Amino acid sequence: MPDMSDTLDLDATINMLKFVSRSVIDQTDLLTDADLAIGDGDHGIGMRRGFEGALEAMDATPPDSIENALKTVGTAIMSKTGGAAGAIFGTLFRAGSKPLAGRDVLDGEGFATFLDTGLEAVLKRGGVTEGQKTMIDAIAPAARAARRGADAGLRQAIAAAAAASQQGVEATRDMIATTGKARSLGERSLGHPDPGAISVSLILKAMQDFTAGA
Amino acid sequence: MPDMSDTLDLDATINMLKFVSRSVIDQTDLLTDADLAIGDGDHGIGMRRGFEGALEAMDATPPDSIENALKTVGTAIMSKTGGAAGAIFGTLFRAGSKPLAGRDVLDGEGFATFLDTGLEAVLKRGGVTEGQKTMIDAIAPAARAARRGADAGLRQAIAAAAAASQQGVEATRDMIATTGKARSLGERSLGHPDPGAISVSLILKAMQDFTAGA
Amino acid sequence: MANPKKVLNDPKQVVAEMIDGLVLANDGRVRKLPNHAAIVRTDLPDSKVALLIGGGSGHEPLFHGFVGRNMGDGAACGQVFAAPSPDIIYEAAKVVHRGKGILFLYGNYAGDNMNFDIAAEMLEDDGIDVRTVRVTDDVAAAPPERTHDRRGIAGDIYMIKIAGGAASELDTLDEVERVARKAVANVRSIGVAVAAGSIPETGKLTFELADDEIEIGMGAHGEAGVSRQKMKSADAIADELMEKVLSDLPFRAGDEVALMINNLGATTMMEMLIVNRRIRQILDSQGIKVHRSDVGTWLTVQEMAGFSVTLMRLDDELKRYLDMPAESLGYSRM
Amino acid sequence: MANPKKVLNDPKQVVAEMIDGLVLANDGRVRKLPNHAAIVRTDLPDSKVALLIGGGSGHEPLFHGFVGRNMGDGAACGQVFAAPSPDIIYEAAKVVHRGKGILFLYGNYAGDNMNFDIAAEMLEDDGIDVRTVRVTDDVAAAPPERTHDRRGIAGDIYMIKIAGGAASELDTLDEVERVARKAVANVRSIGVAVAAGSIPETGKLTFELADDEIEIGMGAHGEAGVSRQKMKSADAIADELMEKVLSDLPFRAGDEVALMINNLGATTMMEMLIVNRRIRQILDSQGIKVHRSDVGTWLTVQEMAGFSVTLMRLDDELKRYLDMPAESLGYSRM
Ligand SMILES: Nc1ncnc2c1ncn2[C@@H]1O[C@H](COP(=O)(O)OP(=O)(O)O)[C@@H](O)[C@H]1O
Ligand SMILES: Nc1ncnc2c1ncn2[C@@H]1O[C@H](COP(=O)(O)OP(=O)(O)O)[C@@H](O)[C@H]1O
Ligand SMILES: [Mg+2]
Ligand SMILES: [Mg+2]
Ligand SMILES: [Mg+2]
Ligand SMILES: [Mg+2]
Repeated sequence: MPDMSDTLDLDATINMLKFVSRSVIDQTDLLTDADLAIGDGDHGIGMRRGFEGALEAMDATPPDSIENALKTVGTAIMSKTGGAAGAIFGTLFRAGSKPLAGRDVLDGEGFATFLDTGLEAVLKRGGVTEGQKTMIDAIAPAARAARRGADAGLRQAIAAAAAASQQGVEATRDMIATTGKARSLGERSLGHPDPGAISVSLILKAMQDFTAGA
Repeated sequence: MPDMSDTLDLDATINMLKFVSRSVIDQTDLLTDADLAIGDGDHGIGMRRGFEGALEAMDATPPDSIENALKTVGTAIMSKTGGAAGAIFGTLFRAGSKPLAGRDVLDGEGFATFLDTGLEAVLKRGGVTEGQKTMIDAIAPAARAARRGADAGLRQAIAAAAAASQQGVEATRDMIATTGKARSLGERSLGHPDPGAISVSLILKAMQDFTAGA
Repeated sequence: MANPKKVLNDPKQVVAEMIDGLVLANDGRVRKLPNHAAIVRTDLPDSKVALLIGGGSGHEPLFHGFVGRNMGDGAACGQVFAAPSPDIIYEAAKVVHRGKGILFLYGNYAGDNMNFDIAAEMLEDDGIDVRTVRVTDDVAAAPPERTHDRRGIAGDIYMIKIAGGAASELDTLDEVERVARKAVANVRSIGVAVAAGSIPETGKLTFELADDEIEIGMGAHGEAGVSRQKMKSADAIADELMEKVLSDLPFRAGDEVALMINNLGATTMMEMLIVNRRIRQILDSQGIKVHRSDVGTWLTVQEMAGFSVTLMRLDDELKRYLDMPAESLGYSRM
Repeated sequence: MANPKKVLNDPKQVVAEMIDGLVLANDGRVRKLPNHAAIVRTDLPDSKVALLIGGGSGHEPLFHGFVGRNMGDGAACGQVFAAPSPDIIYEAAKVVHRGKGILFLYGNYAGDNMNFDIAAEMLEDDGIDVRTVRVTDDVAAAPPERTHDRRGIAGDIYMIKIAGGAASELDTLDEVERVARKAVANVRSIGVAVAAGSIPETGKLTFELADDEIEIGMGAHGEAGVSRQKMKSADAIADELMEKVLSDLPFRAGDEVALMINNLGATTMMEMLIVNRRIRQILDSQGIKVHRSDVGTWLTVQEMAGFSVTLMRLDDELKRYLDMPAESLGYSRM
């Protein structure tokens, strides 16, 4: 039976999402530089636009459910980030929020479900699979790790997902891009991590820091 | 009565003009740099085009008179140099050649007449007077010096003109341009010599070197 | 290194301010949607197949400069080098729709594809018929058997011109789509980069090239090309670009083509005309006839130096739509 | 410093090769004279007042890119930044002459003035009526009481458009000259340089600007402007340029104007549109109405970065000729 102290209620979820937003915004330059290496150099400012929008949206109309909190973030990213990242991260949060409808707390299982569902939608939207050097290579292992750790509670699930996504980022270094702006680099993309994957790991790391401190 | 060894016949005049042409061509960079300082940086290549054209024209159809030799140079400059320098130096040589019609040798008086007549035409064409920081400030003192030295023979007349033009170049350093591309510099044109004036001095210096060695 | 020197106000507001300036420069022929970064014609006929174009900003005059008579009916504008979001595309589509369906025409990039697809799904939910044609003219981006993986570069302009003409004259979305698909199947381009451009908001050059290097096949956001090499003569560059473009379709003796040389930003028209001279020698020698030429600045990558060459093989139908008069800020012809 | 990176063959042949490429890019609408660097229309009507334009090369598409219907009938091309020689001008004039006299229209520079004047004298010897209108729109070049000392910059384009229209419609050289003189009396421009361009043959930048400096009022060959200052915001630059232009004519509330923002080479359209936004705010606040706008690349100074702003005060007659459709490589409008 779940440890109720290891869950987030609506307020805490919102606070976590604000913390995530600020953490990603803080890493704008890191993301931009990663995208300069193998893309067009706008990933950092795109993610900043999205998460600034998310903060504004959550402040303007405080979400009334966990589902809506996640959806608000997704909608902001979808409309403010633009580019590949806007569609992908927007879809991740929006699609991932749906199965949480009606839930009052975010627990390990809910978190795993959020990632599973978001991943599925993102795979469909982007038409890529693992191994193509995209954020999928961070989110897919994260979703698997979260599912495995779900029973051990939210903190564990998030920590496992964060660690898996970080490994996923490292793994993208050894992949040759076959989609997105890095595709035409071919072997020259080797050695560089995928910017979108880094964003995934930053998001999950921020969630981990938040829940660890919570 | 004129010292007949101190004159140039047709062949020698042509050789002098070829020597002048090569000398100016050799100084392309110096002229370009002078024009970069206060103009648009094309004076050197313009003079090179003109004098390369003069060499070609004299080779293609060897001039049959001293008048035509000077006119050939003027026509080549007029059509190949372009810009202000093409019109000015073209006019100088073309107009200056006219009074030499029918003469078999170039002597001191003929040289002074060439400069006088050329200067007059150039003043009319360009609508400027001395002191406006143009090639006029080299050609006008040169014409006066040549006239004064005319009776002393061609070598003297040319040497005097060359020295005067060189002083003219130096004098342009202290003038503020009121015409041409340097005009809008105003006081900022101070300190820089006028490129067209430098060209005049190079032409006369080459004539001096040629006749000194002749 | 100092940031590239640009005449800007707030680097975060470049797109918003650019759109204001663009609408004003159109002398009333277009307007901006009140709450979205989208441009639409003010003189739209009551009934026509709609043509919606769009993509990331920073490539001006592409795309938003090509809205006008016989060109795009509207354009969805993203941030610099970032596809527009679905809500912008959706709102613009709603406004330009005139009851006969909408053709989406844009360059083939993951970001554009996903955002336009999301918008298309929203519009289909509303019962509006949407077709999508993605421009895939960049031969440097993928081999011929994977044209669907190719980027859209300056072929966009001929595509907008043809689809714009077709959408003015033809009565059904099916027909307009058919013409656009034929055009995209016949257009091929390749670019060469000589110096990098920068994104205003980051102030960073999007790639680095040594003082004596060029990159053949570089994409419109600085994506890697097919080869980085030492600077060489205009003729040698033209030869290499043409070899790649001609062999791809392939273009053959007897073909009639439209030829575009497009400035990526800071290249002089003098250079492009010198390249044009060589390209025409090559086409002549291969028996390929040039029906029309366009040499100018239409798809830029900020201050990138370099240019691209586009060839489109024409038949009578494509000629008809390509040659229609056109009126827009970025491309206008009698 | 390494030479500026350009896509060229022989730097001494740039003008000859550029002209070849330019003629080909015109799709048969112009030709080059066999032995002279001049471009003339192939579709010249049998009888009309002739308009001959021209000047130094290196400013493409100006001048030789503006030959065509309702634009120049011919253009005499000099070398880079050097006025064409009298023989080029004379031969071009002979070919475009259609029995009704010739208007010479060009920028006011010592070199152009002298070379065109020599050609005019030669033509007058042949009994051909020639009138000369020199464009003197650059307010930075001399104070208002010495407009005859001012340089011609982007005002050239509106002047060619108006004189081209007038020379197509009006029957006498007197009338065409009258319209052109009215236009030149009403046009004012000023430029700002952000980075220098270079002459291909010397490979040298024509001036130097520090990384954080701009020069207000710089001329189209890098001639000194009115003030060198630290880079500032687009709005602040626009404010300063407009202050100088508006106060010069002066333009007043109620005036109707044409507004051109011209790219000197490497500036992005995004920057120019952002500047346009501010300029329109200023014009609005002063009650000056914009009849038409042109934002693009017409008079360049090789790869110089920067732009110029041109305003022309219009009456009904000037509007009529300015708004006529036009067809040329460098400027075309429905
Ligand atoms: N088809 C796709 N599916 C999933 N993720 C993708 C896809 N295409 C790109 N991405 C992700 O998007 C990231 C790039 O985002 P961003 O730079 O913001 O967009 P853009 O490529 O439009 O400039 C890539 O690093 C990659 O992780
Ligand atoms: N009106 C004029 N009268 C006489 N000489 C002139 C006049 N205008 C310019 N010049 C001369 O021409 C020189 C510039 O020549 P050049 O650089 O070849 O032409 P441009 O100014 O057309 O680039 C100046 O240095 C000056 O000596
Ligand atoms: Mg990117
Ligand atoms: Mg000069
Ligand atoms: Mg992008
Ligand atoms: Mg010059």
